[in-house]
Amino acid sequence: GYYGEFGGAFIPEMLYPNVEELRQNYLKVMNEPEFQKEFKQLLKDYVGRPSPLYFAKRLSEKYNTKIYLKREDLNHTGAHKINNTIGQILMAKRLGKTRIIAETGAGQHGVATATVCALMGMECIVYMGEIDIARQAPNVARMKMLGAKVVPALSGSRTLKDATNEAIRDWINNPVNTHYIIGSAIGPHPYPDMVTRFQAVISEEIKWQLQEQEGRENPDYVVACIGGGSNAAGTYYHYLHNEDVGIIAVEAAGKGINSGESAATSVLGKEGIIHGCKTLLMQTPDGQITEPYSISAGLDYPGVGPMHAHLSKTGRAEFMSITDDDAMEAGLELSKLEGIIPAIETSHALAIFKHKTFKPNDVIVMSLSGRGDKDLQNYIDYFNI
Amino acid sequence: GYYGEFGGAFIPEMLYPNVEELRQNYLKVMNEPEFQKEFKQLLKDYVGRPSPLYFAKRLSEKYNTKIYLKREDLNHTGAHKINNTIGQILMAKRLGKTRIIAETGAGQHGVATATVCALMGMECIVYMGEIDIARQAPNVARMKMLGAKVVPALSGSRTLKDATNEAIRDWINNPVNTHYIIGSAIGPHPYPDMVTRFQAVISEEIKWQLQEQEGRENPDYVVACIGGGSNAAGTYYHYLHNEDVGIIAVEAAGKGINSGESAATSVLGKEGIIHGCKTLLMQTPDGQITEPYSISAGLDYPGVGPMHAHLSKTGRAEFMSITDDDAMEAGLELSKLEGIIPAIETSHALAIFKHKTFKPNDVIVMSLSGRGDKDLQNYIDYFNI
Amino acid sequence: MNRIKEKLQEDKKLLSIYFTAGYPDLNDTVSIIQDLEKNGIDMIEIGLPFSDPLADGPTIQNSSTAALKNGMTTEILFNQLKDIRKTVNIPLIIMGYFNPMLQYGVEAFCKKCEEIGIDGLIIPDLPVDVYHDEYQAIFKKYGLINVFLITPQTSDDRIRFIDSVSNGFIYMVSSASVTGNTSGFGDDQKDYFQRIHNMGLNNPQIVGFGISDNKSYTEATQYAKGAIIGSAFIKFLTKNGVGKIADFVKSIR
Amino acid sequence: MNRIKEKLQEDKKLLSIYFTAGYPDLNDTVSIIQDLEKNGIDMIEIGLPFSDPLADGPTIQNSSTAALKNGMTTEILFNQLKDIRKTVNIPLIIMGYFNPMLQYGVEAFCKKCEEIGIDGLIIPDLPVDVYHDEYQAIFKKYGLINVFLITPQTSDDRIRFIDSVSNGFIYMVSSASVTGNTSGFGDDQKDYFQRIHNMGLNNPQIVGFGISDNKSYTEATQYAKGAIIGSAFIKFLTKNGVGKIADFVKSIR
Repeated sequence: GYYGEFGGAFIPEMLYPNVEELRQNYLKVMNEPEFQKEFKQLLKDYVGRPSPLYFAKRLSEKYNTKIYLKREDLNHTGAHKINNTIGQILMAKRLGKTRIIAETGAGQHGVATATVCALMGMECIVYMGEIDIARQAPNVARMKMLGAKVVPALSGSRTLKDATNEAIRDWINNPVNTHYIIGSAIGPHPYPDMVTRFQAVISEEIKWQLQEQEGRENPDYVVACIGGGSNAAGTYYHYLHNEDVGIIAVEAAGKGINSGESAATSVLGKEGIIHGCKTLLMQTPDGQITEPYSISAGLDYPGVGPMHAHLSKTGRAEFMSITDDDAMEAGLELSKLEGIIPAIETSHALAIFKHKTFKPNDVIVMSLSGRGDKDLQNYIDYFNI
Repeated sequence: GYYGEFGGAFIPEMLYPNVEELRQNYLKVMNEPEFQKEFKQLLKDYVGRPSPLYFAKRLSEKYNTKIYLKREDLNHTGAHKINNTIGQILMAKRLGKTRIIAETGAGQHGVATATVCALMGMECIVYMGEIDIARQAPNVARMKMLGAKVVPALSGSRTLKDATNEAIRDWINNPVNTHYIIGSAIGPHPYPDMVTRFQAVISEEIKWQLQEQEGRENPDYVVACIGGGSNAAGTYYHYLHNEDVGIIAVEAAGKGINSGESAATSVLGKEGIIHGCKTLLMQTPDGQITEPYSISAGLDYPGVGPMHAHLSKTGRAEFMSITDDDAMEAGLELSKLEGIIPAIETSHALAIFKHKTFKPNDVIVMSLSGRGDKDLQNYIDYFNI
Repeated sequence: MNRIKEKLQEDKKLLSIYFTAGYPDLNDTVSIIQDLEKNGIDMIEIGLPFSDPLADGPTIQNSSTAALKNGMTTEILFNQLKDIRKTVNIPLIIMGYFNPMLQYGVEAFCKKCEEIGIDGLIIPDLPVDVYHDEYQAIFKKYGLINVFLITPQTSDDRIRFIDSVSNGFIYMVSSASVTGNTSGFGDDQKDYFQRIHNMGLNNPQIVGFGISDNKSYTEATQYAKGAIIGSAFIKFLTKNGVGKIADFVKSIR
Repeated sequence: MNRIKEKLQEDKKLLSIYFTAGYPDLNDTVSIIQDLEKNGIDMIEIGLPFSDPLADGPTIQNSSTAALKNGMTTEILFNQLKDIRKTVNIPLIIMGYFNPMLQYGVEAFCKKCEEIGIDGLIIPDLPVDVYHDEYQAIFKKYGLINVFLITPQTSDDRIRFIDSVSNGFIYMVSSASVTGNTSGFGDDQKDYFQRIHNMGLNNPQIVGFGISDNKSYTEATQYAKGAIIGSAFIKFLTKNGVGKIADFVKSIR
């Protein structure tokens, strides 16, 4: 349950039976051939996997290196999130659960959860900060169309972290029939590991796709943006123990690392406990968790997954932070060069080319974690389109 | 250039060189191995093809038959439109064109065109009715982000048909360097045939995908919604000459066939000429083209492609018309049963199950032509979500 | 002999005017025709308005939209024109898009034209090939001349084909453009006029598109038999109404 | 001997009250403690407020948010309590989440508690296993009792393990719930109380969650050594301020 010193399950006793049930069963269930078959089948026929590995010719020319984009934006519901929710809904079914809860910030994970609940005919309750509900109305409507109940989190800062608290409270109150689908590689063990394994399909595909296109399984770098870090975890997974492959993690610097409005946890965070795991998190000296800031709703989580905390601490991954401004420019650039409007989360990863020079023969695989449709209003407002 | 009595190229002499150049070259170019390779490669790595053929289990259970959904909604930009724009941009490049024009109604074809123009670094001008620009602001922003210039069509009813007129005028004014990417299986020959061939990848995939899943290439029915009819043309293409496969075409009845607000061309239309081809179209007794109505922006075209006019006239296809109300309900139903929010165009096709009973063993393949994100506001308003 | 052919044999440069029937007012048609003849115009194109006139620019399209709004239909136009030959002698051509004619019935349309005394038709979206294969016999039967367009992009071969199918004049579009789009001519156009002139076609050419004043009229008719003014006349009507047509004609020649 | 252990040996049912330090006002801490003792309360849980109290319902969370807004910190709380043992004799427990303790330093935190005269800690998100493996020695060093929770879902095996690690009392959560969520007990709860009672654990049990009045207090203490009231007391303070604590205690027993 630990990545070095990070991870664990710092949960109230009320959650112990739930988490323990999951811990004891998740690997066993995941390894059942029947489970694998159903998971793979849905990823193929429903999600649309394999997601393409697309050689971005014009972007590569511009930065004089070889950039491949792993097109998670083409998944059903428009991001990597669904890899995990498909996996977890199958897990929940096998554990005999009939009720699903989830937290969501920008609404992407909420939509991905509501989607798989509709698919399986399961009751679905999504907790979402009251403020996020107001600013992400389209995703709220999407969830409702999919039959989910969206419950406003009215406590604290009324955003993602509070929605997570509410979801955990719901789980405490409903310990028997309910499975909690956490949306990122965070939470108490076994969540970070389970989510990472469901997302690992990303790097599993990259390996054979890159072999097909470049004649080699290993890129020089894998790059992903990090909020909680599930797309990053999946992108890195099969390369973690291959030191030939550089790992780059891109955090949101917001208005600047030292501006007081940032979400660069690897720089600003300290070891602590959030939502049941020990990891790096942004907090006051007194240990109160602080509200992060990023223009990207998917990156403004005050912590990172424990795996990423470990990658940061050990130096296995290079962490970069990208400001709102650089991210927005990079998003616009990809739109104009490649005809792909990326999620603003992804735009952070794309902005590294402005700050880091790669060799002409370097092969870089970047997770294009989601599409930008959800962020269109942000882009419109920012660029005054 | 004709499908029975329909089709042809009823164009002003000013367009003759353009259309003739295309007519003489399109098949030759399409058959070049180099072209096929590039087309197929982009469909795979950029668009994300093959799009899944998804067995909709819960929907099938509900209607006691076997329904497969061809997931064009998972394509890059969210609909089948891009199959055609990818093909045409490659065609334009090979014909030495440097400037692309297109018309768009709801903006989907405009986005798909702007996308491939960005991909190829080509100048892109999209004509869009002034009224559509106002009501489809997100797609306008999308096009602009992709680097396209969106020009309002100020004439006539200021919607799709006028945008098409404007695009044709632009082409008349720019006969040498410009290619006009028509977005549906309409326009003067060779457009209907060329667009159909680019979209034919849909039924090409259905054949082997159905073989894989059902052990047979041929479904009992192929079903698609029809505005101009490009997704339908592609869905039917490889089954047109196979009488074992029933063809169902679903038009928008709007507020009812006889309400005066409808787009059911096969019922309300008469043979006539629109945008350069002879086909069925909605017109006054005097031959003035009338403005159709549908809740779906993609189905309110006053004509159908000439191939569909022929399929209707000969009885090869069964034409059904679906009202706004039935379509909206069917869209909501798919969302709740399968976790897929369809484009309202597609919802029309989905609504046939309410009106037509299939046998339990019938295999029905339906084109899920696009995703519903673009229509979310419509769904919200309609269902008061 | 057809009035168009007669007119073309006169030893002078011709000035032809296009206007949209039913514009500015539904019943202006006859008086505009009479005024134009009175002021020395050689030939008139009567525009049958269409909802989707894709070869026309905004000026003519707007006049068409207004005419349709005024209630103009094929039937009404024919009614307005039924006695036109009692007062007007110059050649009259109906210019319109193909769909309204198709709905009226091509033969019925042609027959009606003959009865009224219409001399020819210009149908921008009826290609010469389709005309040649399907409709030529009908036009001949009713003594109607069909007029085809050529543009700077039309190949010599095709021009010769069009010339062979034509039996009146060829409508020489001055530039790659919709109507009303350009004004005056550059070297390109002059080279093009010269080139066509040098081809020695059987049918004389009349230049259209881009003629709006004395200067452009003079340039256009340097190599051609005449010129057609459309958008500029519609603009004049919009601004000045139907009462001052004499002023417009005087400004041209 | 630790005050908690002494208190548990008294032959009576215990009433313990939880309140959030720094609420309603930053400096209410000491006077609330003194008042509670004066009114016969047996034991007090002093809540160290946390930004993300995920085992708590809205009442306690809101009081925590307010306390933090009032400026409450670990340091300030320790300062407020530094002379508490000059006036207060009943057992005092600090109840808080693990992260603030971790940031203060677990050993430093425990040491400070000992200096002040705190008798125990309740840390809902520090699982018994982690405590047992990593922190038990430190707690023992500073004479602190750590209190663990059990719930109706806790297995017998795990209860026995918790009993073995505990050295004061066991916090018996009345139902699967966050704080403040239910009121009164049904048959399920009574069966559960009975079941635990019958296990004959080494440590006495004190019931928490769902106790808000005399009736639920009486029911809870039928099988257990005592009961803890939290949310109901916070609600009382919110409504009546700090001046009427006597009324609240009277309403319970």
